[in-house]
Parts: sequence; structure tokens; C-alpha cells
Amino acid sequence: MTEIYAAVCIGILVVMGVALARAYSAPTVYDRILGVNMFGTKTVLFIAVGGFLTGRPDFLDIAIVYALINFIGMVAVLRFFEYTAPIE
Amino acid sequence: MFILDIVSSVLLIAGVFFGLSGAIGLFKLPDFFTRVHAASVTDSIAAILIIVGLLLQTSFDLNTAKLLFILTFLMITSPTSSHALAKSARHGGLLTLPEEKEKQQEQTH
Amino acid sequence: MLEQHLAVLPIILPLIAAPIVLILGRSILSWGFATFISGWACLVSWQLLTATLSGGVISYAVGGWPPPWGIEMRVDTANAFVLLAVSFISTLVLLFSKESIKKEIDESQHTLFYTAYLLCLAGLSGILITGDAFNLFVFLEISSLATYTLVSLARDRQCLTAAFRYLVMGTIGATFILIGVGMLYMKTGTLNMLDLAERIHAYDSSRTINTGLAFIMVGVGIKLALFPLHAWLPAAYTHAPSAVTAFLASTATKVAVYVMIRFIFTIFGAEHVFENMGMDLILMVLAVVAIFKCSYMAAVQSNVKTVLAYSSLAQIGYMILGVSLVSVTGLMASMIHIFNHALMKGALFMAVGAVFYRLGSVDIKAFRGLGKQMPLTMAAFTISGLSIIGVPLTVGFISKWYLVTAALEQNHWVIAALVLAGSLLAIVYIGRVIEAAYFQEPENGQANVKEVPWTMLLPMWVLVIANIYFGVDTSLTTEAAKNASEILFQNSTEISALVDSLHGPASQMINEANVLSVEVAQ
Amino acid sequence: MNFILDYYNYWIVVFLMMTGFYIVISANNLVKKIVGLNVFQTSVFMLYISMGKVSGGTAPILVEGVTLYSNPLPHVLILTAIVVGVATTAVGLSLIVRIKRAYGTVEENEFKNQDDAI
Amino acid sequence: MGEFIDLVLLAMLALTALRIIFLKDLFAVVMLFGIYSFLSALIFVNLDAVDVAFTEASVGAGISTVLMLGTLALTGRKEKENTHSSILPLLVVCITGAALIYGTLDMPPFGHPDNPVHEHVAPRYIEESPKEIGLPNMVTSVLASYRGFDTLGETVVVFAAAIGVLALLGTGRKEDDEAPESGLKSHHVLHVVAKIIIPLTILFALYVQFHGDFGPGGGFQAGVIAAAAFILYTLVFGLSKSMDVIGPKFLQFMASFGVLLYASVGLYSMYKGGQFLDYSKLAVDPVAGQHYGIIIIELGVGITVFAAMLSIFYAFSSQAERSNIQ
Repeated sequence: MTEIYAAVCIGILVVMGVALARAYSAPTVYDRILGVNMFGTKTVLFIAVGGFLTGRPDFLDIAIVYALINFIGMVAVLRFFEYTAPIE
Repeated sequence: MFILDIVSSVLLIAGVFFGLSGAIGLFKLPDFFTRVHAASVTDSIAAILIIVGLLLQTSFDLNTAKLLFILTFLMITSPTSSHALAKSARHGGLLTLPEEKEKQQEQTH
Repeated sequence: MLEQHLAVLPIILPLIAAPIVLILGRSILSWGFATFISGWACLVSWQLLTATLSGGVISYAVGGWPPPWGIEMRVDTANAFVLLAVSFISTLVLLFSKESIKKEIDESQHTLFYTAYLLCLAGLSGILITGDAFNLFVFLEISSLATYTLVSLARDRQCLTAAFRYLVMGTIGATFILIGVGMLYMKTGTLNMLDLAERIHAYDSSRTINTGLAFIMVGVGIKLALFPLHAWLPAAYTHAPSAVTAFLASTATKVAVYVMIRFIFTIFGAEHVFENMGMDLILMVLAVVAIFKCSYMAAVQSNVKTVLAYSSLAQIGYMILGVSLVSVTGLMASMIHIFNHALMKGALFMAVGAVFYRLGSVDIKAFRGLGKQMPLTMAAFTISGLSIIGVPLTVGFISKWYLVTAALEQNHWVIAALVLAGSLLAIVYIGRVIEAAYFQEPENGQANVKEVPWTMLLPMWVLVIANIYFGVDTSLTTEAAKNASEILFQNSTEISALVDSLHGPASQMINEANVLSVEVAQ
Repeated sequence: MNFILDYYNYWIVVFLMMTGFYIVISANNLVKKIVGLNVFQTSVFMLYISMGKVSGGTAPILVEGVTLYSNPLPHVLILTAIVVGVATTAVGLSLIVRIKRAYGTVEENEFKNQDDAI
Repeated sequence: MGEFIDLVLLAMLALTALRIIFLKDLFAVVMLFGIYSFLSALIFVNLDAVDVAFTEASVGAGISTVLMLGTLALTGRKEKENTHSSILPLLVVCITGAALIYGTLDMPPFGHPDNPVHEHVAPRYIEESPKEIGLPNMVTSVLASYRGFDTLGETVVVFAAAIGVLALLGTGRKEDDEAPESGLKSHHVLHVVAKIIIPLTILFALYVQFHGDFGPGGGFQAGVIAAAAFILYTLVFGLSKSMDVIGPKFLQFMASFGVLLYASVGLYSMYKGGQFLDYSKLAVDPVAGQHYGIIIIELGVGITVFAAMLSIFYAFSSQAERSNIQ
């Protein structure tokens, strides 16, 4: 199973990298947020799989925190746009 | 156990496949709303597949509960975020590709 | 019952009092409570100083865990002496602040002021007492955060930018200290200062340790506003509320000087820092440049608070100069000057605060003719100003005397001459203010300026009398400073002795013999 | 090769620290300065955590059958340091808000000019 | 595999940090900072520092980012062109960096079990703490007991930050009933979802608070997560609604209470004849005493952190709402 976990980890890392690239340079500000959000959800999965890879899956708590913070960050961004015009 | 391993491997790899396709969509699709579609749809299916794949590897303990919690959490928040983001973009005046074209045509006329 | 806990009381008293003050809420109540606590802490520091004056060391293991596993509080004459200065000044400034902050801080924020003030006091005491390198960082940050808050409480908008600059510089400094401590920890596996000192010497020439030393020096240098890293200080002291300036100028940087001394002498060992790394020359040059550059800057400012802020920088130069002479007398001069400078700067800033209380301005023009209108305040200013200059019968003279002696001991004639020349510059900047006060006519519309209330005069004059008393009867200060510097040097020579007998059983015996551990369990 | 494997982690962390430090001292915008400060501090945290790692060890939470744990002490120190970091950030940001209200700008050179003009 | 992941994550971090330097859009800078925090937390997980990762994710990526966004809402999004010369800073950075690299050359190699760090003090924590304190999570044991004084200091730092922010921005609640309804009114889905998520989050915070002895977590993380739940509530439903649930005055009281609770454990152990914060004296059996002590002080930490974080957020939020009205 370890090889599968490792492969899945690498696959998720690639997706994270792509999302990161989108966050670095995005055509619109919404694309950037989309990239950040996708990066967030993928890290949740990464931690989950990584826990199984290293044989200590009891650290899933951190994945929960990530999911939670990711959502709150998203809401904060939306709220932020109530104050400032999102499109430059 | 062996069958479980195979099933969960298949699920995990399928999950990664959907994740990757979403990542490609994030770059390749033409306008923001289609990109939201790519990112969010594949995101949620990837999350489901991977976490169910992992679930099969647990032995009904606290970890199972935590994984289920994560799954529920992602299932609730991820579409909500995408929806709210798209709505906010729409509200903020972002146009879809056909609309953009229409607008350009109007301007040229 | 509290006797056995003396070593930890100066920290936990203000630490526990701060939230209580916030709950009390009312300005007058919180003032009374804060002053009471600070006075108590002062009393405890006095007990600590008398207990350690004979050369003993009080070691207190917080949580009952023996060092190096737990955090150790360690009081010897060196830190008890500085602690006494800090808590003494703090109490007086609190007395002073009751009236002073009415003019300078909004009514609704008085409680927050006292809370932040107590937190700052707790942080400074913690830095002084702790025997653990990382715990020092934590207390450093408590005091820094409280300081940023205190500075920004003034009504003047420039206090905000000053506080922000202070925050950025201070945080960089603290992070540098964190990096340095990390490097030491990486090489030795311990955080307790004595334990560090013992283990560091296995790696005397290690690059990691030396880099750690450099980072700690730069970090502490920022905190004590050593010459090229001083940019944050003048603005912060100028625009902070007067009571805050009086407190910070006479305590915060002094505590940082103490930290530097502690790191050099107790942890790294003077021999290593000065002889192997040549740090004495760097410090000496920086100190001399600081004395002259900042005295000059002080002489050309028009805001009296800025004048005094630059003067503080110059005085820090004297302290560092004493350290850089690498002798018991030099270190003693520094320790004495830490104490004495707290007395003089406290009195000076209080006097300036009193002027601000009446006139709402501290520009040098506002001081014109004040000699007649506010005789007591200006007399206090004059006497403590003379003390800064170093006139005999004041404490300033004592510090300069020992500094010059220390320089002459090592035949540093130039340094001795420069110290005296620095005093001449002090005459210029203090003289300008005194001249304005006594020999110039008041500005229009300043005809009826009255003396400030007695709650402000009292602490000011207590300090002025202390300035004279300790300038005449020097037995307490010199004894304490002498003991302190001897202990520090002893630590450091012991460490050098350890290099020869690397981690043999002898090293532990020396260490244990040195610790006059107070029997706590009984 | 071994040399690189032994130290690559520290080197990258040093690079990160210096990036953060550069942002702090070069940025003109105060918010960016605070971001830089955070990047700087977070990288220092990484230095600490790196030194606590034991290859082949696992997180310092007792489980049956494992004897090799990473060092818990750096973790404790950094937990404290993170809290200190967020405290500083909060105070710094609120200072920025006040500066904006008092000066109408958060660019360092602009409010310096305003201060000098007085 | 661990090293490989470490390397990839570090590379991502380096790229993110570089990108932050050059971006002029401060909103993007803050977003990337959030990512930076997330990534560093991932590195912490990978280097076995799960408790640290927990904290970094909730604090760095959560609270800091939200506060930064709040500041940006008040100060504007665009960074102006920098007219400074960037040569001097670059020089300073290069010198500092060179000094650090010089320092690394003598460092004990990364990950080696024989490094001095792992030899002197730490072995006792690893070998003895489960027996002396009775908790499987060594980080909690060291944090709360061996170095409990540091943690008291840490709690006070949070308290000091709250004092600072309150002094600077005020406590809010100036125009009680005047304040218009705020929050994300048009997002109906969000309203429903938030109502589901918030109780779950508080439940999770309680779990983290009381499970910190056995797994990653503890008072600090729990406090932050509970505060995050209320932050979410404020963001979605508006500040005035949130203040109806927990008012700023009460939060000040809570923040003070947490510190006092922590300190009172120390005072009680002094009363019982031990040193300050010596939990062994709290009960007849020292190990049980340690356990009681840790539970109480973690509770104190949690209360203070929750109250301090939430009051800091309230202060920022009320500033933003006030500016929105004008």
C-alpha cells in the first residue's frame, strides 16, 4: 500500500503546484482566489494521505483545521470584497 | 484484506486523476466560470474518492470518525465556497466568455 | 511563607496584577492597585539585593523541575541590583503618572495604560531574573508588546509612526535573538544559561556558536539602541506620554544592557567574546561614536524630550564603554551607571513631563523663564542635569569616576580623555535648557504658570535626593556593583577554567559550589 | 553529496529568512512590512523545527512499539514563538489602521514627508 | 520519501516568498502569505511537529490572514511604486544571509539522531515524561509542566496583544443600535452552511481542548479554533449580531480570567508548599497532580486565547464597519 500512498502523495503535490502557479499569476483576482482555495482543499487531502503514508494517521486533526481555516479564509475574502472593488 | 487494498488503491488513484484533471482545467478553460466548474467539480469528486479510499484502510476507530468528519466538512464547504465565489464574481461584474464576445460585438457595431 | 519564593515574586506580582487591574476598570482603583503592586515588587527586590549582596546566588526552579529540564530563576547581585533600580523607578513613575496621564491619555484608556504598564514591568523583571535563554525571549516580547502599546497611547499622531518603527525594529531584534539562541541550542542541546555556558566551551571555535553570538549581539544591540541600531529610540521617547518615557528611558534600555552583559560574561565568557572574537574593540568604537554623535545630536535639538532621548543614547555609550574595557572596574562602572542613569533620567523626564503637564509643550522655547514659575520642577531638572554632566556630589560623578579609573587602569588615556570630553558636550545640551529656564524671559501668554501638584513633585524629588544621596554615600551602590561585576567575571573565568578540564567532574563541582541554592522544600 | 543532503534544509530556510528580512527592510508599504516580518519569523520557526527532526523518528506522541521520537523541545519553543508572532502582528496591524486614519497613507515615505513638513 | 516531500515543499515556499517580494497587489500578497503559512505548516507536519503545524495553520493562515485582510479593507489594496533604492537593504540581507550560511557550515547534520540537540535535555522529556506526567503527548507535557512558565508568559503575551489592540482601536460598540445590518446578506447559501459549520467547529474546539493531552492540540489551538467559529459568525451575520452573543466587555473579563486561572494554579501550588507552578503538589499522587494542573492551565490558556483573539477581531471589525458607514 505504501507505494500507492506515495504515488498519491506525489500526484496531490503536483496538483498543489498547479494551484500554486495559478495563485502566483492569475488573469483575474477571482482566479487567484480559486487557486488558493483549490490549494487549500488539496492540502487537506495531502495531510490525510500523508498520515497514512507515515503510519501515523492520528494526525487527521490537522487536516480538519486546514479545511476549517480554508473555509473561513474564503468567507473573509468575500467579506473583504464588500469593502473594496474586486476588479482593478 | 487484499481486495480492500485493491479497491482503495483504485479509488485513491481515481481521486488523483480527477484532481489532476481539475488542475489542468484551472489553466486550460477559457473563462473564469468554466474554470470554477473545473476546479470545484473535480475537487469534490477527488476529495470523495480519496477519503473513501482511505476510509477502507481504517479499522473503525477514531480515525474513521475523523475522516468522515473531514468528508462531511469538505462536502459542505467546498461547493459553498465555489458557489459564493462565482456569485461574488458575477456580482462584481465579471462576464462569461459568450457575454464578453457579445459585448465586444455590440461595441464594434 | 513567601520568603522562599522571593526570586519569582517580582515577576508574578505584576503579571497577576495586570489582569486584575483590567477587571477593576476604574482609573483611580487601578492606579492605587498598580502602585501598591509595584511598591511590593520594589520591596521584594530590596530583600533580594540584601540577600545576595554577600555573594550568594538564589536559584529557584519553577514548577519544581530541576534545571536544565525546567526553567530556573537565578538571582545574584548583578540582576538584583538592576531589578531594584527598575522596580524603584517603576513605583515612582506610577506615583507620578496619576496626574501626568490625565493630560496626555484619554480617560477611557487609563485602565489599559496601567495594565500595559504592569505587563511591561513584569516583562522587564522576567528578563532580569530568568536563568533560561528562551524564557528571556518570552519576557522580552511581553515587555516589548506592552511598550509598543504604551508608546502609542499618546494623543500626538507621531507616536503611532514612532511606535510602528519601534515595533518593526524591536521584532527584528527579538527574531535575531531567537536565531542566536536557536544556534546555541542546536550545538549544546540546552537552554539554561549556566548549563549553556558550561557546554558551549566544548565548541569554542565553532562557527555556529560564533554566528549565534553575533546574532544575539545584534539583536540585543537593537533592543538597547546601540549606536548604528538606535534609529527607533529618539522618536519613540519623544512622542510617548511623559510618564511612559520616564519609565522606559530609565529601565528598558538598561535591562537590555544587562542582557548583553549577561550573555557576554555568563554565557559566552569574556575571554571568548573579547579575546578570541575581538568584540571589545568593536564595542569600544561604537560606544565612543555613540557618545559623541548622540551628544552632538542632543545639542542641536529643539524638543527637550528629544534632547534627553539622544542624551540617553550617549549614556548607553558610556555603559557599553565600561563593558568593552574588560575589567572588573570597567564592568563595575557600567553596573553603577545603569543604576545611576536610571535615577537621573527618571528625574529629568519627570521634570519635562511636569512642564508638559502645565504648558502642553516641551519645546525649548516653552522652558523660557520657567525657573521662576516652576521653581521646584526646574530645580529638580537642574540638579539631575548636573548629575548627567557628572558634577561632583551627584551620582553622575561616581559613574564617570569609575569609568575613568577603569580606563586609566589599562592605560587607555585616550578613552579617559574622551569620557571627559563627552561630559563637556553634556554641559552644552543641558546648559541650553537651564539657560532658557533661568536667564530668559517667558513667552507671551505664559505669565501664570503654576507649580505642578505634589503627587508629581514628590517622586521627582525622591529621585533628585537619591541622585545626591548616592552621590555622597556610595557604599551601597559601589558594593553592589563591585559584587555584581566580580560575580560576572568569576563566572567568566570559571568558564575559562572549564575549557582546560573539558566536562570533567571538576566542572560540575565548581558549578555546584557556586550555587548557594536556597533550600526550598523546607 | 552527503554534505548537501546534510545541510540543504538549513540553506533553504536561510534563504527564506532572508527573503522575509528583505521584505521587511525594503518595503515602503507598512502592510507589506508586516507580511515580511511574518515570513521572516515563520522561517526562523522552520530552523528550530528542522533541528528537532530525527530521521526515521516520529512525532513525539507516545505510541506503542515506537522508540525513536523527534525532539519535543523545539516544538514547545516554537509554539510559544508562534503566539508571540501573532501577537506582534495584531498590534502592528492595529497601529497601521491608526496610522492610516491619522495620516491618510500607509506608505512610509509619504508620512515621513508629512512629519518633516511640520 | 520524507526528504523528497520536504524538498518539494521548501521549493514551493521559496517561490511563494519570492513572489511576495514582487507583487504590488497587497490582496495577492496577503493571499500568498496565507499559502506560505499553510505550506510551512505542512513542513512542520512532515518534520513531525504536529502541534506546531496545528498552531501555525490556525494562527498564521487563519487569524493573521483574516486580520491582514481587515487591515487592507481599511488601508487600500495597492502598494505604491517604491522609490527607495533597494541596494542597501539587499546588501544588509546578503551580509546577514552570508553570516547565517557561515553558521550553518558547522551545524550538526540535518536529521541525525546523535546531534547534541537530542542528547542532553531532550531524552528526559522523551523517556521520563510519560511516567512523570502521565501523558502520551510529550509536547503537552513539556509545554505545560516542565516549561510551564514559558507558557504562562505566552498566555500573557496574547493578553498583552489584546490590551494593545484595544488601546489602539477601541473596544467597538460605539453606536449600539445605529449600526446597520452588516454581514454577507446576499449569500443565502452561506448563511445556511455557516449555521451548520459553526456548532461543528465549536465541538471540534472542545475536542482539541480536552484531547490535547493525547494528540496534537491543547488550550492554545482550541482557543484559536473557537475564536475562528465566532469570527465566521461575525463575517457571515455581522458584528452587531455577534456582539449580542458575546460582548466585548465580557471578552475582556474572560481574557483576564484565563490568565488569573493559570496563575492561580501556580499560587495554589505555592500554598501547598511547592514551587510556583509545581503541579505535583496539587494532589496526593504527584502524577495525578500533574494531570489536574495541566487540565486547568490548558483551560486557562484556552479561555484567554479565545477571548483575546476574538476581541482583537472585534476591534478590527468594528473599525471596518465604521469606515463602511461613512
